[in-house]
Parts: sequence; C-alpha cells; structure tokens
Amino acid sequence: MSLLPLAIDLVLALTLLWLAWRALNSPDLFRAVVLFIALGLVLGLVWVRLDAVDIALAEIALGAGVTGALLLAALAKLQPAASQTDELQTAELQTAELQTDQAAVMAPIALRLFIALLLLAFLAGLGFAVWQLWVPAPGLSNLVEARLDESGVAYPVTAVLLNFRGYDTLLELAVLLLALIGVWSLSTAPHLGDEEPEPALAALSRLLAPLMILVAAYLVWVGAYAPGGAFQAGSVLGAAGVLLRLSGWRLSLSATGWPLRLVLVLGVAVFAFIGLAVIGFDQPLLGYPPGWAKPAILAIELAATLSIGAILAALFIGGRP
Amino acid sequence: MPMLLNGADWATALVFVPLLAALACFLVPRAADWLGVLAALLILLATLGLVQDLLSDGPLRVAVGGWGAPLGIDLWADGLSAALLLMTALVGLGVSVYAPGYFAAHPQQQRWFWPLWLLLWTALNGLYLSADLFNLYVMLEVLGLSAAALTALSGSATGLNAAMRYLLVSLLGSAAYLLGVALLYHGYGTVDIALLGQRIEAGAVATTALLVMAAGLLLKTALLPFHFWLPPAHGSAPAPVSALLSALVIKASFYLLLRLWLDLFSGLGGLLAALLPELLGLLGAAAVLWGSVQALRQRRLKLLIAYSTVAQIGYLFLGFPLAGVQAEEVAWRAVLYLALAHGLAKAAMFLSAGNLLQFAGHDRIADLDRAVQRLPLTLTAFVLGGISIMGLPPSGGFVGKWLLLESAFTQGRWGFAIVVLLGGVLAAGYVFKVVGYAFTPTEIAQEGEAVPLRMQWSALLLAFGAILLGFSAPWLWPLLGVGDPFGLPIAEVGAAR
Amino acid sequence: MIPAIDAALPPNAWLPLLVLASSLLPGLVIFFLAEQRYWTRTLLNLAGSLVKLLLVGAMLWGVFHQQQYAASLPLLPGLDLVLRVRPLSLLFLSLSAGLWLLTTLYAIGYLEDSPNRSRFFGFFSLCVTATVGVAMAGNLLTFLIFFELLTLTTYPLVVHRGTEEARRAGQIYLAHTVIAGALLLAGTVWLYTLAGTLTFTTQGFVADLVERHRWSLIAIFVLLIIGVGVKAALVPLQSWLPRAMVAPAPVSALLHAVAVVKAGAFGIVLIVYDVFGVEVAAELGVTKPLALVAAFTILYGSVRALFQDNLKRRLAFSTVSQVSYIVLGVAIVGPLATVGGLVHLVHQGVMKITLFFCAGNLAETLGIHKVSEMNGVGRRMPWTMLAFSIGVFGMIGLPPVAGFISKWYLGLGGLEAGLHWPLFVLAGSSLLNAAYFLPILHRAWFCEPPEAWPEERDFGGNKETAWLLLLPPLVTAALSLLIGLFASMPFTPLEWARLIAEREFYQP
Amino acid sequence: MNVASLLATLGQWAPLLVLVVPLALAGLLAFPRLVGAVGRLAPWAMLPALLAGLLAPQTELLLPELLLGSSLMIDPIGRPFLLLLGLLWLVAGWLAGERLRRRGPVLLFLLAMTGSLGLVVAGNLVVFLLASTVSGYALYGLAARQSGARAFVVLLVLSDLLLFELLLLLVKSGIGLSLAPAVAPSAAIGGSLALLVLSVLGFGAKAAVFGLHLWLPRMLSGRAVELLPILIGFVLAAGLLPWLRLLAPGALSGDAATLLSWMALTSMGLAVILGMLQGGQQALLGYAISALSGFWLLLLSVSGGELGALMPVAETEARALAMALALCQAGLALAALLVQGARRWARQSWLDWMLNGFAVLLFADALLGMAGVLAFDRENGFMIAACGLFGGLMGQLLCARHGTETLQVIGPSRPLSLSLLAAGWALLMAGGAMIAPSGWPLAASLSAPVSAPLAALALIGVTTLSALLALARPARA
Amino acid sequence: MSSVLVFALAGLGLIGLGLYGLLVQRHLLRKVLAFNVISSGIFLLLAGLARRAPGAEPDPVPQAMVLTGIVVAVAATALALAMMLALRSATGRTRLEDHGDED
Repeated sequence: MSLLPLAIDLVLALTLLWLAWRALNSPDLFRAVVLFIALGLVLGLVWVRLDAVDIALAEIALGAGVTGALLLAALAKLQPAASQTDELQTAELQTAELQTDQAAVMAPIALRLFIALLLLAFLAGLGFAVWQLWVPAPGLSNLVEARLDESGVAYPVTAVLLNFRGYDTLLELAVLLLALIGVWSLSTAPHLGDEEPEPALAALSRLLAPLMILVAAYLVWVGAYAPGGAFQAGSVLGAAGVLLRLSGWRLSLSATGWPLRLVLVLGVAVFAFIGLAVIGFDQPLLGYPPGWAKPAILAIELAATLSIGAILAALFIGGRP
Repeated sequence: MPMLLNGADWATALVFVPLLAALACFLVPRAADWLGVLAALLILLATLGLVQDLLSDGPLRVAVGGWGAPLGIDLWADGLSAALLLMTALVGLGVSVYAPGYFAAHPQQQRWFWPLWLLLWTALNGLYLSADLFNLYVMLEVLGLSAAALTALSGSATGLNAAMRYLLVSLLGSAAYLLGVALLYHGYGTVDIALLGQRIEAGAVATTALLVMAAGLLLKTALLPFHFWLPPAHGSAPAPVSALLSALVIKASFYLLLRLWLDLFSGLGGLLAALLPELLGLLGAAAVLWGSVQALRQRRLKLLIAYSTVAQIGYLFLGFPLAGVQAEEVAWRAVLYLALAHGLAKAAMFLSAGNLLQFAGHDRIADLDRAVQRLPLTLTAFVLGGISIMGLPPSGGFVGKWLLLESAFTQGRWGFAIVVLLGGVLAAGYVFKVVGYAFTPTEIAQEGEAVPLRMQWSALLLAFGAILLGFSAPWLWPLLGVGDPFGLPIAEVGAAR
Repeated sequence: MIPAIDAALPPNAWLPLLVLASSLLPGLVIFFLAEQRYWTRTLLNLAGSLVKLLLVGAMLWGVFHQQQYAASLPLLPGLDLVLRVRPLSLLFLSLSAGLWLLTTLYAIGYLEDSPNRSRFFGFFSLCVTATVGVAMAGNLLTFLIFFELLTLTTYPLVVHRGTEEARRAGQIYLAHTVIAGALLLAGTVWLYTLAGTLTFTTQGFVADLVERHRWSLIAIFVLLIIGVGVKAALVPLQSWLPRAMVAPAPVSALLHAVAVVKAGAFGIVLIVYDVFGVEVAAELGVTKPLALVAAFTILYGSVRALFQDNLKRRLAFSTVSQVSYIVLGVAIVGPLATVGGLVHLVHQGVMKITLFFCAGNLAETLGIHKVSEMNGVGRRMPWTMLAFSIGVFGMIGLPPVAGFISKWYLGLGGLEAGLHWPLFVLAGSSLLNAAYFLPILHRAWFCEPPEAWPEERDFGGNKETAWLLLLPPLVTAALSLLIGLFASMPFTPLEWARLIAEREFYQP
Repeated sequence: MNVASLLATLGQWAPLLVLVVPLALAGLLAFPRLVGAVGRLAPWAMLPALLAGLLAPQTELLLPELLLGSSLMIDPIGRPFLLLLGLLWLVAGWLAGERLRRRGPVLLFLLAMTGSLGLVVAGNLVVFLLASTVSGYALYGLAARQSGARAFVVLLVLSDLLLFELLLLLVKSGIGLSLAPAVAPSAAIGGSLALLVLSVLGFGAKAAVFGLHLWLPRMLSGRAVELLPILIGFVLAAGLLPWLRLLAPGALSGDAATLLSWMALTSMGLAVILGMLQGGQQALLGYAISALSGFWLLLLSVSGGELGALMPVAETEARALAMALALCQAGLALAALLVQGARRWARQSWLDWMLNGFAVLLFADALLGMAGVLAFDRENGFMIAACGLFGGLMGQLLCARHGTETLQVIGPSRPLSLSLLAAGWALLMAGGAMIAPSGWPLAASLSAPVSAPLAALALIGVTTLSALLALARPARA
Repeated sequence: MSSVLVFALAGLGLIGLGLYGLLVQRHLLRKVLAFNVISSGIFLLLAGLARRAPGAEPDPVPQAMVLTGIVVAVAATALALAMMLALRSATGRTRLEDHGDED
C-alpha cells in the first residue's frame, strides 16, 4: 500500500485543521470569513478524495459558495451599518467599538484553558470510539444496490435522497423555506440604491447568468445517472440570482407578491402533493407507483431546483421585499 | 368517514396537514387566521383518529415509501407518542384560537406567526411519529429554527438577545445529536430505532453515542446546568409563543431522550447505564428546588412562569432513577402524566399572563391591581393551571405526583419523595404569591384595556384540560400501555402494517 | 364532567352525586352572574341549600334503614374516587347541609351592598361542595382530593376583603394548609404502597401490617395526623385560625364552625377509626400522645382566649380548644368517648356558629369588634344577646344546652377507659370557658351602655337589626337548646352518634 | 267518672305541669304587648306547685328522651318543699310589685321559679343539675347588681362542676342517678370518700355551709326585698334537700359519718360565732342560715350510727319526712324574720316584735323537732354541743330581734342584760335537747306535721301585716 | 483504509476547534463560523466513515444524510446571520448580553 495517498491525505487533513484554527482565531473578521471560504474549498477536495463526489459538489456550491456569500453580505451590512446607524456618535465610539471587539474577543485565559482541557478529554473519548469503528463495514450500500432498480433512478445517492429517504428531503426543503420565513420575519430588505452598477459587472452577469441556468438544468438531468441533483442545481441557480441581484436587476413590484411566494413554496408543495397523491393509488405514503418513479422524481427535482434557487437568492438579499 | 381512513392515513395527515397549512398561510397571509384554526381542528381530529386506532389494534408502524426499516424511514406510533401527540394537538388548538386575538394588536407579527407556528407543529408531529434517528435529527433542526424565529418575533431587544442565544444552543444541541447518530449508524449499520435496539450492545461506541446525544438533548430540554437560555427566551417571547415553547418544544427533546433511553440504552447494562439515570435524577431534583426558589424570587409574571418551567422539567427527569432499576412502569407513567399536565397547565398560565400583560400593559406581579375582579376568567385559568403545576388534586399534575411518590415509596427512595413534596409546596408558594397580589388593589388605580373573550376562554379551556386530565385515567391509562413503550427494548422488526 | 359513570347506576348511587351537584352547579352558575342580579343569586343559593337538605334527610332516613349509598368514579387503576354515605358521613353531612342554609341566609343579609358578591357566593358554594365531598369520602384518596379542594375554595373567601392584611392572612393560611397537604399526600401514598388499598373499612385495614411495618405505620400515622391536624387546629399548627378572622363574618362562621375546622376533626376520626382501627392505633401506642396533644390544645386555646380583646379572635381561640374535645374523644379508646367526640362535632358546630353569627351582628349593626365595647349591648340588641348567652352556656357545658351532653359523654368515656386526667382537663377547660365567656355576658346585660355606639346602622323602626341577620342565630340557638334538651330523641345527633359507635366502630 | 280520670291523669302529669306553667308564662314574654299582664300573673305561677304539693298523688313520671333519660316525681319528702317554695315565691311576687313590669326581670323571675320547683320535683340527679343551674343563673341574673353576686356566680360555676363530676362518678360506679327514695344511692355515697366529699362540697356551696357562705350575708343585705324569700328557697331546695335525699338519715356509718359530723359541727360553730359578731340584721340571718345548714348536715351524719344502720326502711322514710317538715318550718320562719327585718329598724312597733318573737319561737321549735325526730340517746355528746351552740345563736337572734325593743320600753339599753338573756336561752335550748329524746311528748308533737300550717299562718300574717304597715306609713322613710 | 481514519480524526479535530471557538468567541459572527466548522467536522466524520464500504462506491446513505445536513447548515447559518443583524440594529451590539433575569 503505497505511502503517497497516505501522505496526500495527511497533508489535506493538516491543512484543514490549520485553516480552521486560523479562521476561528484571526483578529480581523473579514480575514476570518475568507479563510472560512478557503476551508470550504479544501473540504470539497477532501470529499473528492473520499470518492463522495456529490458531497463535494454540494460542499463547494453550498458550503463554500452560498455560506461564504451570506457571510460576506452580513459582514458588509455590519461595517457600514455601524457608521450608518449612529452617525450622531462621535468617532471615538466607533473606534471604541472596534477595540472592544478585539480585546473582548477572548474570554479570560483560565477559562479558556479549562475549556480546552475539557474538549481534549471529550475528543479523546470520541477518538477511541472512532478507532473502534475503523473496521471495514458495508453499511447499507449493498442493500441500496439490490433495490436500486426499483427506485427509478440509476445513481444510488439520488435514489436514497429522493426515493428511499424521500421523507428527509421533503423536510429538508421545508427547513430552507423555514429559514427564509425566519429571515423575512426579522427584517425588511435593505433599499437598493438605483445607481448604475459598474459596466464590467453588468456585462459579466449578462454573460454568466444564462450559462449558470444551463448548468443548473444539466445538473438536474444528470442527477439520475451521476452525481448531481436538485440541491446542487438549486445552489447554482441561487448563485445566478445573487449575481443578477448584485448587478442591479430587480423583480418588478407586482412579481414580488404572491408569485414570488408561490415559486418559493413550489418545491415543498410539489413533493408533498405527489407524496399524498400516490396514496390515492393505494401505495404507501411517498411510495411511487412502479412505473411512475422516474417521472415523479424528475418533476420533484425540477420544482425543488426552482424553489431552492429562489430561496437561496432571497436569503442572500436578506429582508422581505 | 373515520372507518375509511386507517391508522397510517391518520399518521400521514398528522404530518402533512400542518405542513400544507403552513405553505398556505405563507402564500395567503390575509387568510392565515382561519386557515390556522382549521388546521388545528383537523390535526386534533387526526390525533383522535390515531388514538382510537391505537386503542383498537395496537401500535402502528408505517414504512414511508414502502421500503421498510433499514433502507427507508419508518413511522412508529405507540402509547408514548400518541399521548404527546394528543397534548400537542390540544395545546396547539388552544394557542391557535388564542393567537388571532393576541396578534390583532401586533399585525406585522401575525403575518409571520402562522407559517412558523405550523412548521413547528409539523416538526413536533413528525418527531413524535418518526422511528428513524436521522429523520429525528431533521425534525429537531426544524423545531429549533422555527422556535428561535418565533421567539425573535416580538422584535424587542431582550427578545432578540434571548432568541439568538436560544438558536445557538439548539443548533449546538442538534449538532451533538447528529454526532451521536453518525456514531450509531457506523457502529451498527442502521438508523432505525427498532433495529438498533436489537443490534446495540455495550461498548465504547454505544457509550460515547449515548453521552453525546444525551448532552445535546439535555441542552435543548434545559435541564438545570443547561437551563440558562430558557427563562429569558420564554420570558420575553410573545405570549402564545412562550406558551408553545414551554408546553411543547422542550417536551419534544425530552421525548426523544426518553425514547432513546427506553428503546436503545436502558437495556445496555454496564456502569454508565446505572450511573446516568442517577445523575439525571439528581440534576432533576436540583432543577426542581432551584427553579422553584428562583420563581419565588421573580417580580415579573412571565419570568416567574418561565422559571416554573425549569422546575417542572426537573420533575420529568426524576422518572429516570425511579424507573431505572426494575424498568418499572409506574414511574414512566407518572412522568407521562406530569408532562401532559404541565403542557396544558403551563400553556394556560402563559396565555393568561399574556392576557394580563395586554390588560395592564405590564406584568409586574406586585401591581396586579384587583385583577381577580376585573379579569376573572384569566385569573381562574391561571389558578387552575397553577393547581396542576402544584400537583393539588383533582388535576393531572396530582395524578402524576401521586404515581411518582408511589414509585419512590415502593423503592424506598426517600430523597426523591421529599423533593417531589417540597417542589409542590414551593410551587404553591409562587402561584399563590401571584394570586394574593391579584386580590389587593394598588395605590393608584390602573385602568386596563379590554381583553377579547376569545383569548380568555382559550386559556380557561386549556386549564380545564389540565384539570380533567386527572379524571382521564380510564382511557389514558390503557393508551399509555399500547405498544409497551416502557417495556424492555424488544420491539419487533419492520412488521409494516 | 364525570365521563366514566355508566348511566345504569342504581338509584342509590345518584343520591351522593346529587348532593354534590346541589351545591356545585349553583356555585358555578353564580360565578357568571352579574353583580346586580340579586334575586337570581339568592334564589339559586337557597334552592341549592334546600335541595341538599332534603337529599340529606332522605339519606338519613335510608341509612337508618340499612340502605347503601355509594358512587365511584375510576381515577387510577386500582384506586377510585369513591363517595360512600355511611352513618358517620351523614353526621357531618347533616351538620354542613343544615348550617349552610342558615349561613347563606346570614351571608345574604350581611353582604347587603358590599362588592364582589357573585364571586363570594360562588366560592361559598364550592367550599360546601368540598366539605360535603370530605364527608362522603369512601377512601383516603377521595378524602385527600376533597380536603385539598377545601383549601383551594376557602382561600379566596379568606382573602375576600382584598386588603393587605387579608392577603397576609391568606398567605399564612396557605403556608400551613399546603405544607399539611403535602404531608398528608406523603402519608397516603406511603400507606397505599404498604397496604395496597385505601378503602375505609370498619376496623381499619392495616391490622395485618403491624408486625412487619410497625415503625413505618407509626410514621404514616404521624404524617396523616399532622396533615389533617392543621385544619383541626391542633396546637403547634393552629396559628392560622385566629389570623383568618380577618375574613367577613359568614366566612369565619362557616369556616370555623362547620367547613374547615370540622373537616380536620372529621379527618382525624376517619384516620383513627377507619384507616388504622382504634385497637391497632392503641396497640401502636399513638392514641396516648394524640390525647395529650388534644388536651394541651384544649387548655392552650382556652388560656389564649382569656387575653383576647377582639371578640372574633376570642371565639377563634375558643374554637381551637373546642375542636380538640373531638380529638380527645377520638383519642380516648372507648365507645362512650367516641360518642362524646362525634356528638361534639355537631354540637360545637351549632353552638359556635351561633356565637359567630352574633359577633357578626354586633359588628355589622353597631360596629362593635372588641369585648371592651360591649357594655350594655343586651339592652340595645336583646334577642342577639339572648342567642349569644345560650351559645355561651352551651360552650361552658351547662345542662339545658347541647355542650353538656358532649362533655357528659367525654367525661364518662374518660372514666370508662380508666383515665382520670380527661376529667381534670374537661373541668379545667369548663372553668376557663366560664372565665372568658361569663364576663362578656355580665358586661352585655348588667353594664350601662355607652352614649353612642361606634358605627350604628339603624334598620328602620325599632327593629334590632335586619331580620336576615337575626333569624339564623336565633334558629341555631334554639337548635342547640333543643338538641341539648331532647338529646335522646331518635334522630338527634346523640342518638346518631350512638348508632355510629355501635354500627361502625365497635362490632362485637 | 271523667272528672276522676281527668284528676288521675292530672295527678300523673302533675310534676311536669308544675314546671310547664311558669315556662309557658315566660314564653309569652316574647310578645311585647303581654309583658305587663305576664308581670302581674308571675307571682301566681307557683299555684300549680302549691296544689300539687297539697293534692297530687305520689307519682314518678319517666321522660326517657329528655336529657339522657330523666324522670320527675312527687314524693313525701318533696311535698312540704313544694308548699314552702310555693309560699316563698308567692310572697316574693307580692314584694317585687312594680319591679316585675319590665321583660328582663319577669323572665328571670319565672326562670328562677321554674328552676327551684324543678329542684323539688327532680326524679334523677341530671334533672336536679339542670334545675340547679337554671335557678342559680336566673337568681344571679336577678341579683346581678348586688354586692355578693360576683362571688355567688363563681361559687355557682364551681358547684356545678363538682356536681358534674359527682354525677359522672355515680354513673361510672354503676349506682345510677335516680333520686327515688327506694333506690337512692345513699348507702353508696356513704361508702366512698370521693363521692362524699364531692356531694358535701357540691351542695354545700349552694347551702352556704360555712367556708362557702361568703355570698349569702352580702346577698341578703341587698336592697331588693323580694330576693330574700327566693334566696331562702334556693338555699333550702338546692343545698339541703339533696343532702336529705342522698344522705338519707341513718345511711351514713363508720368513720365517714364521724368525720362528716365533726366537720359539720365545726362549720356550724364558726357560723354561730361569726353570726354573733354581725352588726346588720340581715347578715346575722345569713349566718343563721349557714349555721342551719351545718346543723342539718350534722344531723344527717350523726343520725346514722350503729343504731341507724339497723333501722328498717319504713322507719328511715318516716324520719326523712319528719326532717323535711321541720326544715320547711324552719325555712318559713327564717323567711318571715328576713321579710320582717327588711324594714327600717327604728319603725318597729310592738306588733312587729311580737311577730318576730313568734317567728323565732317557731324556728326554735323546728330545730328541736329535727333533733327530737332522730331520738338520740342522751350520751350523744354531739347533740348536746350542737343544741347548745344553736341555742346561743337563737338567744342572740331574740335579743337582736326584739331584745332592744323591750329594753327601750323598759329603759336604757344595757348590754349586760342582753347577754344574760342570750345565755339563759342557750341553757333552755341545751336542756331541751337533753330531755327531748326521752320522749318528751311536747317536742315530738311539736315537730309533728301539725306545726307546719301554724308556721304558714305566721308567715302569711307577718307578710300581710308588714305590707299593710309599709303601706300605711309611707311618709316616714 | 487508512485515509478513512485520517479524515475521521480530522473531522474530530474540526469538531474540537469549532466547539472551542463557539464557547470562547464572544462575537456572534465568529460563533456562526464556529458552528459551521463543527457541522463540517461532523459531516466529515459521517461521510468519511462511509468510505469503509468495500467496492467502488462508498455507502450512499451517509452521503444523502450529509447532503441534507449541508443544506440544513446553510439554512441555519442564514437565519443566524439575519438574527444577528436584527440584534445589531435593535441593540447596537454584536455580542450576547448575558445579564441575568433583568428585573
């Protein structure tokens, strides 16, 4: 067993840990966020290394991409927000805000040591448990293999995701919608200035947007045979939405009413209706009738992609329209 | 009509009705009010259907998608989950009837309350029915997020601060739970509780998983050391929301811990399986005493009720040491009774606190100016709820306290018996402190604004529910026995129905 | 409200429930009546009390002819809410039903134009429902449930005035009764775990447990007696009673003459006779300390009453000592002492309620609260003072009035049990009673009245006071005179107590 | 025929009627308009008692449901007392006059009357206790404003308590409470020391035997004239009658008897000595009564002796009857003296002192009769001492009553002659006691029933004359 | 097979670091970052061990779970950030005010 792959793995693991440590403890917030995005990317590599291509895609698109975007947007809102809301406050208060930010970042030394010790003990326990689990075990892979053809898709992960454990996915979509509702309940969308965006961004977005939409459509289709699927496609679509938003494009006022909400709700609604409709054909809940599995899954995936894209874009914008 | 629908359909309805209602309320906010109430009624009907089905032909196992246990996700409904579902349905109906009245005064909150609350309800019903660990994780996540969002609904500084802390705590809790699920999956190859129950055996993996999951769930159930987030969250949330949080949300994570303990870990044996229940019992006892003393000290009504929740949660954990050794049924049924009674009573108390807040504009206990005479229904609801919290007869709380004492005395655990009694006395202390001030006038008479009858009656009906629970043994007792939830973990595999 | 009772109950089972409902339903309806609906409220109250009186009369007649009245509602598997009417429960039932009617009349007159009357009468009816429930309890669990309900329903009555002082009195009342309730619950559950049943049986149901669980049985007895003793105002636990005098007169009349205090004494009777059985209790050696506590309470209450200037506080302390006569009668092992204790339960109720009614009249009509203000009141309110005097003679234990009969049987019971000290206790307390009651009479009848009474309210014409306020005390005074004079008639309390002792406690 | 049967049933229910009539009158007081009429009728409420005393047959009426099972009776001992009480209440009613117009006093008057009559017709001790409390507290009500009232009420409470204990002990020891002569518990009471002490102290408080007598002199010296006969009636009926019933003559024996007799002798002696020192007329009579109670107790205790024990039952009844008659005569005489003495001392006319003299003679004769009835042999030292002492008191009484009167007529008052006269009288009394038992017919006959009506005539005469004199000379205060 | 162990242990390391960061850091944004690090660590552990399955494809079920987990993490982060911003605009602080029960 050659040493090379082990070495690569070790290097990857160490960079992971180092990036995490730096991200969490760097004094400047912006650098912390950027390091976090880098961590996401390296993690994507690790997933590829572990042959979990699907997860890699999701990790990069969602973990690094969308989360990164959200963090940066939040950071942007934090800095100017400080100046915007309290113009009345004098300058030193702002500096005071920054200084206290640094000084108080760390709890007292003794407490931190104690927590560190506690965590070490906890990790040792976990490590021992993981050590026990090191023995090779097939888990449910061959069971999935055996029932794959009944599931209506060729690729096992999508089969698990949308058929065997479709109930989880339904709820997952609900979580996304819930997060959006939570965000909208907390604040209204910041009023975008209608000054013209720089020409380069406008041109780039006009070029990239259709490409992204195409990639999203392809991802949805390929999900049945290879890594891909609704979530990855959705995140790409979301990214397209973010790009358009940044380049100053806005939905017309009438569209921000119930139509937008319908799109947002579409994914969950379609999945739920199909799940319930099959009961009519005396199938168990979410059990697609034998012939119908493939088209049903496809329909669900399409609807899900659309609503995930819309939700991610809305999440990035922040407040309710 | 019920003849047509069998148990599986009721279970499906229980999860999908609130989900679809949530979507509808999100789509058409103007119609949210009556949609919400309609959904609440349907859910109650579904719960009763399920209960009737369980009573007639035993526990229900539904294979979602028809794939069966190891591969697909199963729904499992037995006495334990049916009882909690019934409580959720009743409290949910009460709060849904109360909410339109309350949010009439806060229109912008009303628009977001309904979708969040119905999603919370979906998560609750899904959690009580699910028999799959990862599915439970997703339910927990939905629950945590919606509860945090609801807490932040009031938009006040303290509300947001509390909601933030609550969100972080619940995220950490579910992350720990997920870690436990990962360990169990890779240790024993399945995430279905029934299968796990058979495959699990004492070892490092099982012990670590138990510890991690227990820590996560204790964090979300706010047992004593981890209770710091509960009082500000429940205290500063809008009244219907704090009622939901106290009565339902913390019960979900407790139910999960109970389910894991009963079906997976109680049979393990070994040092930890003996030590953990004792530890939980001690923490529970400390919670009862510390929570009650804190509640006595409070000067604001909602914080008092929140600390009372911390105390009552302590009662639930007393069940572990008392039932630990011989896995005796009485202690667990006591805990169930206490949980149900607390749910109904605490919801009634928070709703009446909401009424008082809306009436007087403040909830300082000392300045309840002759509230008994000006808000008789609300005070009656508060007192009836208080009676159940104190465990005075004829309430459900009394039956729970009686069974707990019975199991304590049969096993000779004097310490726990004394704690239970002392808890009851302290509870009487703080409930009647409030009632005492409700009788006396303040120096300057305060005029109050009218509180719609709908709000007062919903609080009162919930309180009556807590009292009638005391008389409900003839049909509740057999229900608790369905599927022998408290027996040793030998549930049968995959016999889908 | 009672889902599990099957409709096909024998008629005898409906009577106890109807007795309960006869005060529960009016109470609940009155809660929702508006304040100015005077006549509906009065009608409801009187109808409820009359119906209850008739039902109790019917049951008296039935039980006398060996009828069985029982209704049960399953509460827990193996433990039901049992209402069983036995001669013992009828004794307490007839007392509370009768005096409730009179106290309602009195309360209507007393609270003529005061606020919150619907709330008052609502809780008033609930309080009587709880008392009736305590009387008809068939097992210790039912007794516990109604006992706690009694605490809950009497608290709002004590705090009715809404003053700060009333609130504090309410807090103290609750502190005592809730802690006692907790101890009672502990004792009951512990007993249930040992005995497996809680149903009241004639010679008690713990006889076979004695040799194995001797010390736990003693501990259970102590717990139960303390739990019940607070309401029976035994010495260390009686400080709530005088402070609860802040309540309006009809409340202190009903509470201290009938509902709360008697429920406590009735509880002790049940515990000693129907839970432990008097022989077992004697064998455990717990009756002697109980008798000593009762004796000490008798003397302590009387001595404290000597120094109270406030009339109602003096009567309250007198109640503390008088209730312990019942406990003394129960603690002395013997049929005659039992008869004495049981019959005093009724006699003290009737006599004490007369005194409280008169005290209420004095307070309401002339604004007199202190004994020192009572000079020459006999001339201004002759009929009230006549009733008061009859009540006082009863309290001292002079022959024509009922108190003599119970002291007679208590003394005889003490002698029959070979003890001489109860005689000295009774003699001592009679002396003390005379010492703190006779000066009141002397002051009322033979001293010159002051020029003006503190707050005189005239009730038109030369009427002494409102007839609603005057009638009840006169009726109860006449009643205490009659049940004293004709004590041996068939349906008097004495005969009924003899019947109970012979049927229930001393099977051959 | 039906008249006879009516009379028979009337006779049967007589004892109840005696009590019911005054109670019914008291009941009528509830109606304000009738108060005046009832006030005037009140003195005559004792009429049924008088008739019952004279005509009613000896009956025992059992009332099982009244107060733990009670019974009323008219027996030979009770009959003279009924007459005595009837007369006393009649006189009291007359003397009260205007004071019986307000509702309070009339009610108390009638209650006291019922109580005292109840004492006589009581068939068992429970009814007796009831009657004694009712009469005692009613009397206290009537005399509340007088100086001795407070002491009286304290003693009342104490004596009721002691009687209560006595009754309990009697029931406990199985003796039963009936006072009917045949089954009276005299033997048993003699037996146990506790019962004896309780009965002596219990009834002694009401009989104002020395040591418990403080209230009587002060009560008698009060201004209300009508109280005097009532007090005498109360003392005799509540104090001395029960002793007679419980300690039937000849019942006591052994060391209990000697102890009791010594105690009675000392108390009587002290009463006489203190009586001598009394200034006031009424106070002196108070002590006379106290001495009489002592004398009465002495007779009962001494009469026992070995001789008594063998006495056949019929014999004891006859002697009890004779004793009762003598006591009533003494009572009447004392009442006459009291009523007579109540008026100003100075306005005594010769008619008054003649009447006084006659009353004193009557009293002395009654005492001799009592002593004679018991026919003691001469060696009995107690008897001599008793008679001597009592004689002395009588002498004092004579001098106090009319000695000064005669001296005023003869010349300036000289105390020496007074004491000589008293000593002479004492010797006369002592000699009489010695010779009487030897069957001196006069003593025996004097105590015969015939002398009672004589005393009644004297009393009625005295009261009518004094009322006339009082009316005739209202001017001179 | 060893790569599975390496990455599993790396996952544990991430969890440890994240937990330490969450407990120690007071700024809310940093806490959210720490939370994301923890979830990534757990996913690494969950899907990493999936690779133990012999044959070409790793066990698909944990992968599906991780996918769901990632989406949930994103949703949670979005909500947390929005709440932080709302708290900031309401109180001007980005730190949790841990006063006790203010009365």
